[in-house]
Amino acid sequence: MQFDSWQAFINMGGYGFYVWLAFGVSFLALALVVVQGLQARRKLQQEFVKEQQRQQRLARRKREVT
Amino acid sequence: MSTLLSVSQLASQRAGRTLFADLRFAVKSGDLLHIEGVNGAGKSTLLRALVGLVELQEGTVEFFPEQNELAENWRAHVLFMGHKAAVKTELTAIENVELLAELGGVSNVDTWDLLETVGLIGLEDLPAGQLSAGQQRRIALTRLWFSEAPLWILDEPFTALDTFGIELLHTKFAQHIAGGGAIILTSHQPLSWQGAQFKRIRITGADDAGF
Amino acid sequence: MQASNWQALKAVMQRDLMVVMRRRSDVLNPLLFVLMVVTLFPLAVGPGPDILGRIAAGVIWVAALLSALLGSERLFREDYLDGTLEQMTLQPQPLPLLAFGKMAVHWLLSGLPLVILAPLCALLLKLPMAGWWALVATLLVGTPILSAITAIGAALTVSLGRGGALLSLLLLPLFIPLLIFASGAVEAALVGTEAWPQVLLLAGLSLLTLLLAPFAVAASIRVSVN
Amino acid sequence: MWRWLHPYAKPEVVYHLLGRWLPWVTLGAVATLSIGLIWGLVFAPADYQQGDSYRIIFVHVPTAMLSMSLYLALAIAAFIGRVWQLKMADWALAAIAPVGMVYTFISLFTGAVWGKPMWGTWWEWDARLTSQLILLFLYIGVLALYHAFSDNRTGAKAAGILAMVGVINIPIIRYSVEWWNSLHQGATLTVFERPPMADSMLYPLLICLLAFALLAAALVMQRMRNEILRQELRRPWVKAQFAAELTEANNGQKGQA
Repeated sequence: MQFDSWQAFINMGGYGFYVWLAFGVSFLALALVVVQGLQARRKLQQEFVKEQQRQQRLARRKREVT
Repeated sequence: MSTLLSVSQLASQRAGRTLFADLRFAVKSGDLLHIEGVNGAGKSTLLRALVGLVELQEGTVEFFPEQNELAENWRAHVLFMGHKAAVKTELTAIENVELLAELGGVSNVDTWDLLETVGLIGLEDLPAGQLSAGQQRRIALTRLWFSEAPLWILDEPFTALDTFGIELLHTKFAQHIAGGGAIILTSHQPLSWQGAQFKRIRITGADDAGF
Repeated sequence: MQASNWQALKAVMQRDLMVVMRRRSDVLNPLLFVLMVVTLFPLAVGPGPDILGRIAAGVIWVAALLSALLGSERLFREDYLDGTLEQMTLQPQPLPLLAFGKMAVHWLLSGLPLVILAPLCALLLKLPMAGWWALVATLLVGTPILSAITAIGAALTVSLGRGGALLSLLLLPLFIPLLIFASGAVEAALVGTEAWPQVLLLAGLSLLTLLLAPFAVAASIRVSVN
Repeated sequence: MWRWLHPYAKPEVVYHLLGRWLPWVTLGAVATLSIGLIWGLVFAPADYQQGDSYRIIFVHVPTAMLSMSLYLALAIAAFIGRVWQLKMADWALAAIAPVGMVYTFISLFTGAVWGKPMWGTWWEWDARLTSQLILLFLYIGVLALYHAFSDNRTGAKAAGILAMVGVINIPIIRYSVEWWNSLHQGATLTVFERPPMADSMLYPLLICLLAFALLAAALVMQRMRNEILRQELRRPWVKAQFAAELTEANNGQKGQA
């Protein structure tokens, strides 16, 4: 254990701002990638639902015509 | 009678929609194949897929399956004309025809004579950009007169042509077919064709994706 | 009956030359652009010969890159729109060869005039005499790379309606080695050391690019006409 | 080889295979990342020259190394897609590129933040930083080109060609930038050229490298699954998949209510 206290750990020997800025932005960026990936999947699912509804409309129309 | 083109199990999709599936046909010399279908049915896609401009999802296209020496270099023996005329608007009709002939590997073409045949007399040395769409199309169509390719694949060849032009093309088609060639074409106009080997394929563009 | 490779190459080049000769502004505008940029710099940083002479080679090269971008969109655009490009892919001759023909014409009408214009630019920017030959030599061996890489980018984006900004994004990173070696060579000549190594290096890169680029352009054209 | 590869060239099979592996790879990434970072941040000794600021390397070095490897992977995928007409390889391109771009960005950002206390400037035209910046532009170009086409398939092919052109250029760019840097001799940067690292710092660094590699794999796998669904959206198996997921979700909601 290199640090005596929680304060010392945050302070990082005076370089706290730089170290935590670097780590913070890095993991924020990684989190954004993960979230974006999950969102993309949800969007695909919605697209599927929309397509399904479109097909149902088409089928109904066909039934009405015939 | 030799087979010029044999197609099996052709399938294509655009934007996830099935345009055609399990399409199979053969074109023999003397055939005129008319591909029919409503707008967006995939007629152009089919023609472009035949010559490899559109990637095939499934199936095989074989040119000249019985003549190896032609099959190896089929691009030299198939003439494709799409929607776009491939005419340079900056160049004159004469220059366009000369360059087309040179690219087609035909020397000794009487370009003036040819332009007269397609009805562009008096317009030979005007930049093609100053001509009408139909006239530009006629410049492109001169390829049919000097090309020696046995198989023609024509996408909407009658577009923008007047009745005289359509008549002219009909005559040319008849000549080509009588000479043992074959034609595949798309057209919205009903073709009045008396030839024995007139075939039709109808693409429905059915959305049978299974929903 | 089929045109020989040579015949087809000649026809493709002839067509492009004839078309451009009817639209001279396409050749002149990029050159005028270079001249304008070169004129702007002394006005921006001051006319002192020490500053100008130091940045002259860099300014001329950056102007050359930007002018290449300026005209790049039009390299295949007309051919794509009027169907010439798809006919080109259907020629029985190898497509890389025909693509090379188009690149060669592009260089003749954009690269070569730049080489000829360079001494005038050098004069305006007060480039010391020692750097002149190096500038011209780097332009001579470097502009073919410019044409080749531009052709790749243009072929990739030709089917997109407006590819201009995207094209710059694709091309500029690839231009960096060219910029570095070319301005480095001129700088070496200015400080009196040997500039030959960099010029030879550029010539090597140029050969490599001319060897590989036609295949990349051909592949891109096939993707674009799809 | 074809006979062996064939079943794996089926999107459906790959989708489920990736789905089976993804939790384990993610678990491995999270575990190694926690171990590596806690070791690096808490237990590794401070550097005698740079104090605690050096701890940035536990993110900086792995992402910098992997950003290059990911571009190489991108180009290899593009090459396979081109030569063997394997559409799955084209899709892999779309999965790898965003991850590689973010890694490149992280390595650049952490490098700049590290540079501020060490060199006194956020940005230095150092050879490594410069070529990393160019790599970022290359990534952005590939992604922008991929998304510029309305037809995904065409986009993937165009981006693949660009990726291959880029990978040929990378060594040239690297060499030219290094040469340029030595020519202009800016600040002499010794921060990166360190004496052999003490084991107490090296081990956590290696663990972090492994962790970021696993993380990249997990992210690529997640994106690859999305890409497969996107490209095959109208195939029956995707529909069945989604339909099953939706009914499951509905049942879950009903169960709660």
